[in-house]
Amino acid sequence: MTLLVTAQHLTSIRAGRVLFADLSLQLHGGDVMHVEGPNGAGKSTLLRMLAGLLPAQSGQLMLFPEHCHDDPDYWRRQLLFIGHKAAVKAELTALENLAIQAQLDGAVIADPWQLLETVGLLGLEDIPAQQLSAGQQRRIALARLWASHAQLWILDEPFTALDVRGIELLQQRFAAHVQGGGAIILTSHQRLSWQPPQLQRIAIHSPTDTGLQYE
Amino acid sequence: MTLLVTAQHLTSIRAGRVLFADLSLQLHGGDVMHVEGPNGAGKSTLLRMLAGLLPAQSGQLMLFPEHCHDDPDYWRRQLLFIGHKAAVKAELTALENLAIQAQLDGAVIADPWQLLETVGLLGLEDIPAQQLSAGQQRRIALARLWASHAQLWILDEPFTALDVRGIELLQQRFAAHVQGGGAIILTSHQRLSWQPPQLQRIAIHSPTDTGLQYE
Amino acid sequence: MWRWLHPYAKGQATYQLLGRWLPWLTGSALLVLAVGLVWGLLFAPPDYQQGDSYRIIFIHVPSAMLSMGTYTAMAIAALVALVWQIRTAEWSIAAIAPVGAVLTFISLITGAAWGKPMWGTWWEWDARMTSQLILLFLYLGVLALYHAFNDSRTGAKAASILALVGVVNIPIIHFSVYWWNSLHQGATITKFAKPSMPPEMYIPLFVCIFGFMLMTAAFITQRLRHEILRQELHRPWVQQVLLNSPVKEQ
Amino acid sequence: MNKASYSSLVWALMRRDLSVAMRRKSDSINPLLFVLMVVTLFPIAVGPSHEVLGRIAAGVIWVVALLASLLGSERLFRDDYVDGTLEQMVLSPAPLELLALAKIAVHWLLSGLPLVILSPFCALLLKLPLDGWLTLVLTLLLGTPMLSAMTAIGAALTVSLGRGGALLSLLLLPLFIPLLIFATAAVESTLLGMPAIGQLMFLAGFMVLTLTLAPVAVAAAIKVSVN
Amino acid sequence: MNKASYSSLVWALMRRDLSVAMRRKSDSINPLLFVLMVVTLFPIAVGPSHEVLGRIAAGVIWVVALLASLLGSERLFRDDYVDGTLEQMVLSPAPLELLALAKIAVHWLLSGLPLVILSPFCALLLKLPLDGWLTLVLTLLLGTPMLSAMTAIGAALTVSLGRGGALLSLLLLPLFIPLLIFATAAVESTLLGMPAIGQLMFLAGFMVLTLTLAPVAVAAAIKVSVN
Ligand code: HEM
Ligand SMILES: Nc1ncnc2c1ncn2[C@@H]1O[C@H](COP(=O)(O)OP(=O)(O)OP(=O)(O)O)[C@@H](O)[C@H]1O
Ligand SMILES: Nc1ncnc2c1ncn2[C@@H]1O[C@H](COP(=O)(O)OP(=O)(O)OP(=O)(O)O)[C@@H](O)[C@H]1O
Ligand SMILES: [Mg+2]
Ligand SMILES: [Mg+2]
Repeated sequence: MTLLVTAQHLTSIRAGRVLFADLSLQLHGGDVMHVEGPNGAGKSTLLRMLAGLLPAQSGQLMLFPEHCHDDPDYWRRQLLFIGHKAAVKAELTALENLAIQAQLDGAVIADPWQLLETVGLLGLEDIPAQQLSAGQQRRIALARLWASHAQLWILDEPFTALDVRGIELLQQRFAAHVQGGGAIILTSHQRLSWQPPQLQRIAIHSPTDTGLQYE
Repeated sequence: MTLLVTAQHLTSIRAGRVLFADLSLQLHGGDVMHVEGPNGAGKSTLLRMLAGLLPAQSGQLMLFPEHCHDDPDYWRRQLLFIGHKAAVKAELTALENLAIQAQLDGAVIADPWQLLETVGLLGLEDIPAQQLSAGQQRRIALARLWASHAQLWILDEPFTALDVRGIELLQQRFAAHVQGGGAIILTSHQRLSWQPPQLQRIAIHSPTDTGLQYE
Repeated sequence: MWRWLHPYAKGQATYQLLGRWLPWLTGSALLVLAVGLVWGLLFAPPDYQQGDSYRIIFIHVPSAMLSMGTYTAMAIAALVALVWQIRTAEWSIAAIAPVGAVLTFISLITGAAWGKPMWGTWWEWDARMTSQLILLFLYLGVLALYHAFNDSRTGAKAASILALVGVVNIPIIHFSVYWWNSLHQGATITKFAKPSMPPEMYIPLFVCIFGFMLMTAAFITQRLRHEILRQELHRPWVQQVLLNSPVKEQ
Repeated sequence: MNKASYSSLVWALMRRDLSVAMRRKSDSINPLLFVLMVVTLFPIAVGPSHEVLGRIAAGVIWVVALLASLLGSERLFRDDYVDGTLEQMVLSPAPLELLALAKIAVHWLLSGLPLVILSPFCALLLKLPLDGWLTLVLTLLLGTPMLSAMTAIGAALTVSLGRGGALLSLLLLPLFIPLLIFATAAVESTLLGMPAIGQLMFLAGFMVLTLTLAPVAVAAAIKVSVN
Repeated sequence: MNKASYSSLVWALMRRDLSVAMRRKSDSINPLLFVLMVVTLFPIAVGPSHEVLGRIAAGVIWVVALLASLLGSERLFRDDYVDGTLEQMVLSPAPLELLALAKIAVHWLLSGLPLVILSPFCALLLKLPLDGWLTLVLTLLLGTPMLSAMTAIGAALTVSLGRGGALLSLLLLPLFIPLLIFATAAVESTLLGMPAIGQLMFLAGFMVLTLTLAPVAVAAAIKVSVN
């Protein structure tokens, strides 16, 4: 399988605390990486770093090493990141949110109604998102996964606010994605009920103190 | 045990959809009520209604029936509500947030450092909350439970963003509260790992359509 | 905490009651108004100073006075809505505000039109005019707030609070002519002790005022009925009413 | 809870709001900067002629006061609404009116007080004749708390609507206008050599009225907005 | 993605921002209302004397334009930052500069355009002599897009820095001032019966420059802000 991510000796120091140091990882198509650790360990920090939203203090990180030289924008098209913040506009309806998400992702939604049905929002398409329940808002954000053709998904606690049925649905989508050669990096405090064929677990331990809290 | 909540024939209609109709419930000291249902069923709506934040379309609701006549503000002192929104000020530190929460709850924190230690935030007390991780922010909000003397807790998805250890800790606090004669109403998509002595489960089913969506 | 959440208010009864009043109100309003206006505009003697241009008084004064009266009525409805949570009172706010706004607007326009020949200017930032303009803004604000919320009860309550806060403006309008040296003339007809007008003028004026009152009441009644229908749209009786309405049958 | 703890709650809330404003450094100097900006821009825009500037100075400063008050209004309850603190206030055993009063006080400290303090300087920049200074400061001292109180009412009414900006200004500016008229009339009188005591008394009376009624209205509005 | 889909993205983003603004009923009328309000307040505050008003009219309208632009600035990126959309924009395959341009355009449509359209009416209320009207409208037409562009730069930098915020509006001010000077000078010239073509040409040139550079600056600022 193709190599999608390779990182060496990544280090993150935040507010004088070393979150992780010398962290290396590799991810190939078909892999699922479950980043684990207690609250505040640095999982979200790692994911944002991998997505290119945060610089690393030291270490090297390369996404899609096979393409990064001839097409510097390749990773933007092939990466999908969903963080703690859902990027759902409260004033817009589910349908409008889907459309704008797809535009930003450079994806094309063949049949938005079908997509709404898939994520269980059919019948709610013309209500502003702020009037939807927490789980329904989350489903709008996650609908991106069904429209996306990106190879690498980076998902920070995707199961938050979802009901049991929703979690199952999401894992089905994960399975399909992995089967198609994609890769997923995710965090979750819940265990996956689904057994991915190639599962890596990375544990980040509770933060160690450098003794130098104030920079 | 004393009767804490009694509700009869509660009905909620939102945006032309009946979320629940004719819902009746009773809660005594020592009870735990787990409200269950899929996303968008109306769990949060019910909890907000019980907390007095939303009016019901019809039905009767009484909190603390034994005291409501002689002390109309009794319920305010004896009720603690934590919803989807955590009421944590992003600009303030954990310590400041705890202080202001206690002030609003009318509670007194004997030893704030002890409390910080309990919820696992020791060493992070002087960082603005916005720089804490999702789980740590949630812990600040939940610290209210350790400071509170309220009899009735209404908690909407308290386990969100908590790690395994945090969930366990919270359930220990629940157990102590219930033992002391308190009662809890909560929603959660996860099952409780703790077995409360008096557990009621209320299931709200997926919304039914009245056929008249537009008022 | 003891919250009694009564079932839907009796919108249907109110609707039908208002429906019974409406024709009488409208009829008498048209009659009185016609008498007053014809008398005032055609038969009352011309003013020895202003000639015929003074006749605008027969519209200006009633509309100005009623714009304040309807606001007071709206504020009372708002108080009732907030304190007793009566839905009919909430709906009356929405029914009264546009009517009041139109009355205010008429008084502003007629005042401005009268001001041109009298004071040589359409508009001046004089206290009376300014406070009357504020009244218009208040009406618009109440209306905007009422309709700004998705939940109609929330909107009604918010609008009620604003309506109550705005009551302060009413005495300001009335007393502005004394508190500031206003261009606008002081009380002419409201000082009953000694009206500074001949009876041939103020009697038709009173008839006009009375006619405007009836007309305003008729409009408010009609609007209130519409509002009840709008709010109770999902109730079976409204479906009945709509199905039986002559409009639908054509 | 007793009286003492109520007042400590009000203090705590005020301290909280002030320190939130300070942390967000941009906010804390914002009204101050705004005032300075307008007062600097005006002579540039209008031309530096003494007599024109002096005639409009009091008016300009007062319009700035209104706008500064409006500018701070969105911030007043918005954050508390979004992060759920407003809900907690409604459920708190403390009377909501007190919390409303704390909010009004903070708004004044952040937007009214800086203006009052800066006003002599503004008067200088805008070339207001010396005689008018004292009256101007007095009108601002009496008027700005009212502005804060009214702003709080409007902000509480519109907080759940998303940025309440427009509706808010529609609601508030009409309420502000009488204030503006009285205040500028007072300065005008002084400049013409007449006593302004009448207008000032009126302002004072109106202020007492507003400050007693506003917390009640704000509390009612918050309750409405939360659900 | 090709050129066509880029432009469709810009349209989609603009439509999105506009419809967000419309939904939030309050917002869509906001700058419009703000302008009207200030223009109503001014004669009240300053006194209705024709000649004074007429002399300051153009200046007042331009100061209002600056303020309206600043007022809309917080809104510009704040919501997108809070709900995470800004992150997604940075990660999007589409060039960030285009998204920045869409933002600037929306800001102008919501705060500049209404002012341009209303300006004749404002001129009437403020009793600007008739000769000045055309020039005023022209300066606004050329100037407001620049205001939007500059405001967007400031807003993008401020959105996460928070602390740098006030300082930045302080930095923006010097950029606004030349604009203000040229625009009011243009109207002044016209009123004095001289041609204003020089100032207008300068404004036009400056506008082209700003509009080409601003998207780049905004995009860079957003990138800095996100992490
Ligand atoms: C735009 C300009 C004007 C406005 C906004 C205006 C507004 C009002 C208002 C609000 C009232 C009711 C006052 C009350 O009941 O306390 C009123 C009454 C009246 N107006 Fe005007 N007015 C305007 C112009 C004029 C003009 C030009 C005249 C004629 C010289 C005039 C003559 C009167 C008279 C005679 C009354 C009845 C006064 C009384 O007895 O209370 N108005 N106007
Ligand atoms: N402010 C509102 N206005 C109108 N409708 C609303 C509002 N809030 C919620 N609803 C509707 O009520 C329904 C129930 O929402 P609620 O938040 O109670 O669901 P929930 O059971 O808590 O779901 P979740 O598990 O996702 O949190 C949803 O379908 C939603 O569309
Ligand atoms: N913007 C920031 N500035 C400074 N420190 C930060 C910032 N964001 C996070 N931190 C610190 O980094 C640490 C790790 O945060 P992170 O969000 O990565 O944790 P996490 O593993 O995702 O935890 P959780 O399970 O609670 O989501 C925390 O201790 C936090 O204090
Ligand atoms: Mg995290
Ligand atoms: Mg919920």
